[in-house]
Amino acid sequence: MEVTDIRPILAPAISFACTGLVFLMGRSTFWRRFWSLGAATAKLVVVMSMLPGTLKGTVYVFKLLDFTPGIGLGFRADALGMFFAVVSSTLWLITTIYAIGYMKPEHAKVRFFGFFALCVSTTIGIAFAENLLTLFLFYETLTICTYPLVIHEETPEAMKAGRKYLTYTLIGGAFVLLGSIVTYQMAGTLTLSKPGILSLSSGVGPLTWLFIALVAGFGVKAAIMPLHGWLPSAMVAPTPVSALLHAVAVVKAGAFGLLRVIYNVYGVELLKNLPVINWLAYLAAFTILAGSFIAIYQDNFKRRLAYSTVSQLSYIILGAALLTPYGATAAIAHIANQAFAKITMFFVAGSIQRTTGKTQIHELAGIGYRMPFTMAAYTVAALSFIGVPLFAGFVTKWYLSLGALQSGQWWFVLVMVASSLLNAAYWLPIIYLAWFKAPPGTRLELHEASPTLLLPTLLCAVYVILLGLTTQVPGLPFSLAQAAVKFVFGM
Amino acid sequence: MIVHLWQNIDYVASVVLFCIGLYCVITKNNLIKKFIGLNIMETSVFAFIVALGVVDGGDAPIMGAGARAPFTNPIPQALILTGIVVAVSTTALALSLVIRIYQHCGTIEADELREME
Amino acid sequence: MSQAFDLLLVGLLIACAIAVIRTKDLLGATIIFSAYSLVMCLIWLHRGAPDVAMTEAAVGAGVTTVLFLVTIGRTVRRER
Amino acid sequence: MTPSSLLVGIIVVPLAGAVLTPVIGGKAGKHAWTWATTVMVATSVIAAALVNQVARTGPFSAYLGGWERPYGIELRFDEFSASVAVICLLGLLAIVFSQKYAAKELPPARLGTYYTLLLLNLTGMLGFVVTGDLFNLFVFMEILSLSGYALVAISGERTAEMAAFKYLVMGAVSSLLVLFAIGLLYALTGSLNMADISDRLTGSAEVPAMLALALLTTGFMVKAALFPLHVWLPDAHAIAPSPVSAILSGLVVKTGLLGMIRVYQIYYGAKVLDLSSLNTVLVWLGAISIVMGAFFAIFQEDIKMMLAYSTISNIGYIVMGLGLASQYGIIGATVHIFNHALIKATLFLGAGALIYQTGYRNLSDLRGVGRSMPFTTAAISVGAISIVGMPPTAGFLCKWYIALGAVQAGHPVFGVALVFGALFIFVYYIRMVNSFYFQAPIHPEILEVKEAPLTMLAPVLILAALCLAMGLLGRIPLSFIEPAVTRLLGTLGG
Amino acid sequence: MKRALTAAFLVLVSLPLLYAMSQLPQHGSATSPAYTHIAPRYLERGPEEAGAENVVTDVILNYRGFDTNGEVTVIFTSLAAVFAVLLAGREGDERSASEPRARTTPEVSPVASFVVRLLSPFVAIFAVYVVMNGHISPGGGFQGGTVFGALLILATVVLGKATAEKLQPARIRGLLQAAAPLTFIAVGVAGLIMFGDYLAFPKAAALAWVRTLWLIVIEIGIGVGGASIISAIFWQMGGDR
Repeated sequence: MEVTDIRPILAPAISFACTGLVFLMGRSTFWRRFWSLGAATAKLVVVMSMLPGTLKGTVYVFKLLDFTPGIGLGFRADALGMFFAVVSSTLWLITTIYAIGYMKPEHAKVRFFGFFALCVSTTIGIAFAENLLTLFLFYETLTICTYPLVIHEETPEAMKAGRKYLTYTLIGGAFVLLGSIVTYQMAGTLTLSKPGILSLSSGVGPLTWLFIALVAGFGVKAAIMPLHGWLPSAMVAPTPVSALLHAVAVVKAGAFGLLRVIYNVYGVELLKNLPVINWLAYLAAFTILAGSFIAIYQDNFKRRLAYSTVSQLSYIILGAALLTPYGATAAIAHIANQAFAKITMFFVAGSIQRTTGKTQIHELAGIGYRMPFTMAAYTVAALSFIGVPLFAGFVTKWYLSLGALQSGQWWFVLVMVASSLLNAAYWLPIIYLAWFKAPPGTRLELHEASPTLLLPTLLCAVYVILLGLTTQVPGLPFSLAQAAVKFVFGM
Repeated sequence: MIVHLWQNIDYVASVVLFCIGLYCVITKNNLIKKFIGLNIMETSVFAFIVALGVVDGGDAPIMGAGARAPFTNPIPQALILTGIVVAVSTTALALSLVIRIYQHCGTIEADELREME
Repeated sequence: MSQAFDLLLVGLLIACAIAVIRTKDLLGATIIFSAYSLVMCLIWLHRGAPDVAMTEAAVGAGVTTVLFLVTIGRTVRRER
Repeated sequence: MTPSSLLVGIIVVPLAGAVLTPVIGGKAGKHAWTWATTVMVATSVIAAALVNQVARTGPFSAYLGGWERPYGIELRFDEFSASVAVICLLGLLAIVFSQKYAAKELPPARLGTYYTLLLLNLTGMLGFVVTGDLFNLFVFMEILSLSGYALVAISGERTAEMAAFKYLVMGAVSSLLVLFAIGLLYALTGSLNMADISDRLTGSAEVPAMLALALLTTGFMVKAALFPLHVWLPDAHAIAPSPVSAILSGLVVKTGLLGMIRVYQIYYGAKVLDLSSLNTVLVWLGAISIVMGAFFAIFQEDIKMMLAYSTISNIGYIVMGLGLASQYGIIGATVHIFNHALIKATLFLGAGALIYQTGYRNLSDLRGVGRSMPFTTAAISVGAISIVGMPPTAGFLCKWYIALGAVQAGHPVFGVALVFGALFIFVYYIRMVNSFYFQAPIHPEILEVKEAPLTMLAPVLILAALCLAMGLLGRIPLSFIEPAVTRLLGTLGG
Repeated sequence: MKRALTAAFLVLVSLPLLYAMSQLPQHGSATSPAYTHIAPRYLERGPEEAGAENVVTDVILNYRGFDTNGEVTVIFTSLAAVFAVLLAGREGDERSASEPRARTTPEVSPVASFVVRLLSPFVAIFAVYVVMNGHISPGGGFQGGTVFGALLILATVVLGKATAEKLQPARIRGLLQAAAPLTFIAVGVAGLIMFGDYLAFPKAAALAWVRTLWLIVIEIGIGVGGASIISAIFWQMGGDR
């Protein structure tokens, strides 16, 4: 059931307005904080207000204007989009609180908060995009407006990382554009629909090449190997940005784009006949393992997190590439599971850096005694990644394995197991270091991070546990994921 | 074809002059000389267009006592009147530029100017 | 007869053009160019285009030549 | 006012304004700015009325002297002529912008002449796009070219004069090629009216028709600065005063392309030749232009030089779109003619404001200027994003359409070239944005510079806003131009 | 090397040109499209419907008057362009000031001076004749104007700029230089108001004298404008020194 409603556009518009207000009035600390927090809250309220309807199967639609004859700037909040929107608007609020605390000593705060809000605005735009062109529009805008955040430090290293980031993502964007053009030429429309834009098309050759182009385009941001190179170097950005980049906005925009390609551009039925989808699954499996391997050898905390992200994102892609309902459930749910766990990790890394100045892992010995709450949150997130039951990560792995079995490709279960072991191999040493390896001879005083840093961290950790404990509570992302799967598979 | 061209000697002359002019524009180093070449090109095109209006045994298209047909075609002539004025306008501007360039650089040879840049 | 006269004029025209680009002395080249214009003017008169011929005489052979002369006067006389 | 008198007015009003500028402008052009602004406002009103008219009723004509086609000169206003709106808008804004700029950067004695020439240049372009007569087109082309050469040289710098001379020689040769072709077409058809030529060209000798086509194309492509005929452009556009650069880069080079559209109208209608080989050449040259322009732009330090090379790239887009000869391609190319004008004017005027305020024109010298001139640099950034073709700006839709046209024409490889060419362009614009905002200033005093005065800032901001608006409301020009393109290709006969 | 290459290139270019020329309608043919399409009407009806016995004048001032309107604009543009390039530039000032002025006014022989003085009135009358009779004989506004301009140039060279400038009072010089386009605009707008089309002449047979009058008005405008502009360009380019 489709209902015309202003809320799908209101949500990105709120953040957009926030950008303007921050740029205009942001020189005053109060107003900068006021607008950032106010807009984040307002947006969360707007998004959440659509949730009951979405769970019942209502799709909110809003057509803004026609770009070109036939293709418009349209917004459409279906279950899949809502899922992404709920996750990102929740995390925006939390990250904003964290950023206010974290950015206190930094320069150019107006620019930072302005573009920060703009990023979130475009993320919601991606979530609610009604057609591929609107999606592309926000996808590219996201690229542009994260650039000032990546190079925030303005050091040569940051500039280099920014260049690398732009090179990768813009080439990706070009592929998306080409893919959109070919799609439009083949189907005559770009409106994302349930059976898939191309579901009526035939011809394996062009469809395969088109699929490769679109996967390459969205895969850059989703950091599928070998397109992941930008991500670790973008770690020079301030921590809230890394959190936003790696947990919410950028990488998930890529992953979300891939979900859209698989479910709404091609459609499950069409893809089942294309062998190329299997190769995507193999690539994802390879990325899961290779990303973890590399992560083991990283000593910089944030770089380890980055490679972990590379690995984790491919869970989403693998789940989608399985083309089964369980796989899809895992893929969609992992958007939230990975987001909350990874953002917890980044918050921890940031808090440690701000409070103690430490950025390397070997320096973290005994940190658990100095910052017990922070490290407790870390432990929760780490256990989630490893896939211990009762934590969010387990849910993903469980459904992903079910999906693999459902599709008859049981060897992916082995990939899951191997990944869990690898995750354990690089997360547990930190726990060990933090809690059990106090450096001899130094007195460890309790020196916890400031409340604005600690509170969001703990909040996210709580979410991680909550997501692992309950899968059936309406209003939490998991039920929404199931609604999305029902919608996609027509169940 | 040769015979045909022989009969259309005006057209051939235009092409030859056009090429001579273009040769001058391309190869000559002196700015004034370049522009003389351009003027030759211009007149060649004018000659071509005027030749289009010619009629065998045609008279100037001026009516009045004693005039008798056939008359030449007045349209190409009208066009060329405009063309000539355009040509002289371009020449005036070009030569003004040459004067200024000489004042600034003390030379009007293209290669020496290029070295100064 | 008329054909022969035509040929003579056209030949003269081309000869003038070649002479113009071969003359190193800019003043000389300008004068020859002026002669070239006058030949062109004759051809047009012969072709029944007196208006064009008159304009060419006044503008092509007259004004253009004067402008070239002024320029040569203010710059250099010889081409290198 | 009848449509035909409006059509006459769009040429006569600025023409009268131009010839009266030395009289009314007073000594040393004291009132010239006020007068020129007034004239352009009046002209803009006429342009708006004309565009409105063509949108309501379709193409219409004015027969000058009351002589019907083909005996007199016809002014023809079709959808392609709607570029008068852009010409007037840009002309007006450039003139407004000039008030302070020209007073500072030009020799005072030349001030009155400057406005005269600007108005003449605009008159030439307006005439060029509305005339329906081939020879009349040539005459207006000469008006706009002559005034263009002079405007390049007007600053009196040595380099400016040399650039102007280079521009003049190439421009004059190209004009001659066009005139030669007009002669050939006249010999074949006995007519000078474009529609009439198109009718009568059917079935005439192929070789001269082909030669005429080749000459016209070469002539117009020199004016449009398509690679490899672009050599005159970078110097001329970079060294000219900024408002002039905006007009030259935004409008004057486009007249070559609009001329090319007229050529297509003649030849597609006449069906005398198969144009596919010409189109192939144009598409390839367009692709090479995109890459070469972008490549050279990367190595430029001077901000205006960089912008000049980027014009070559963008001309490549347009020529490619025209050469693709598919519905989408031509629509995209035509709309890019308008949009690129807006974008490039934003950039050149913005750059002019920076140069005016800081006195620097190299990117490295301009580091940190984003802090002291936030509005100007923001506008330039919008222009930069737009010219790269990022959504949702004006540049994007054209790129989208031209690439779509490539796929539609069965040459997706050119679509790929185009999309990746745009990335190339991004490389140097990001350099510019970096130096504005993200790099420590070399000259600390640049942080003390004030924002540009209102007469300079307002045009830049208006243009930047239009770059955004044309991206969001791109449907309007696209659907406006569509019937004209359908007609053009309809005459192609499938 | 460059020359040889250029020459070879041009020979190559000229071959297709010549080939195309050979495909054109025969030179001088009375059945070519150029001669059978529009020209016959001009030749047959020109004098009566356009107002001049000289059909070329009919074409340039009436049938295709707008071209000539453009043409006079071109030459006005050229004047403005020459001003733009040559009017005192900032650093150019000292340069031109330091140029030796010694050679500026060469000695003029009394004979030349006398001849010019003697001839001037006749040349002037000839110029006026060319202008005024443009509609019935070869010549017309621009040719006459050029002749007059030549006279001014001659006067400048022999008698000095001051004498020549007397003919163009500084106060109205701007108007004189713009005379040609302004005349066109005036006649054009008058036509627009009275007959509904820009540059329209009265069509009624009884008004033939008005047609001719308007032609002469335009011719005079072009003549005045042409002469002023040509002499102004000459002065500006420094021919007065």
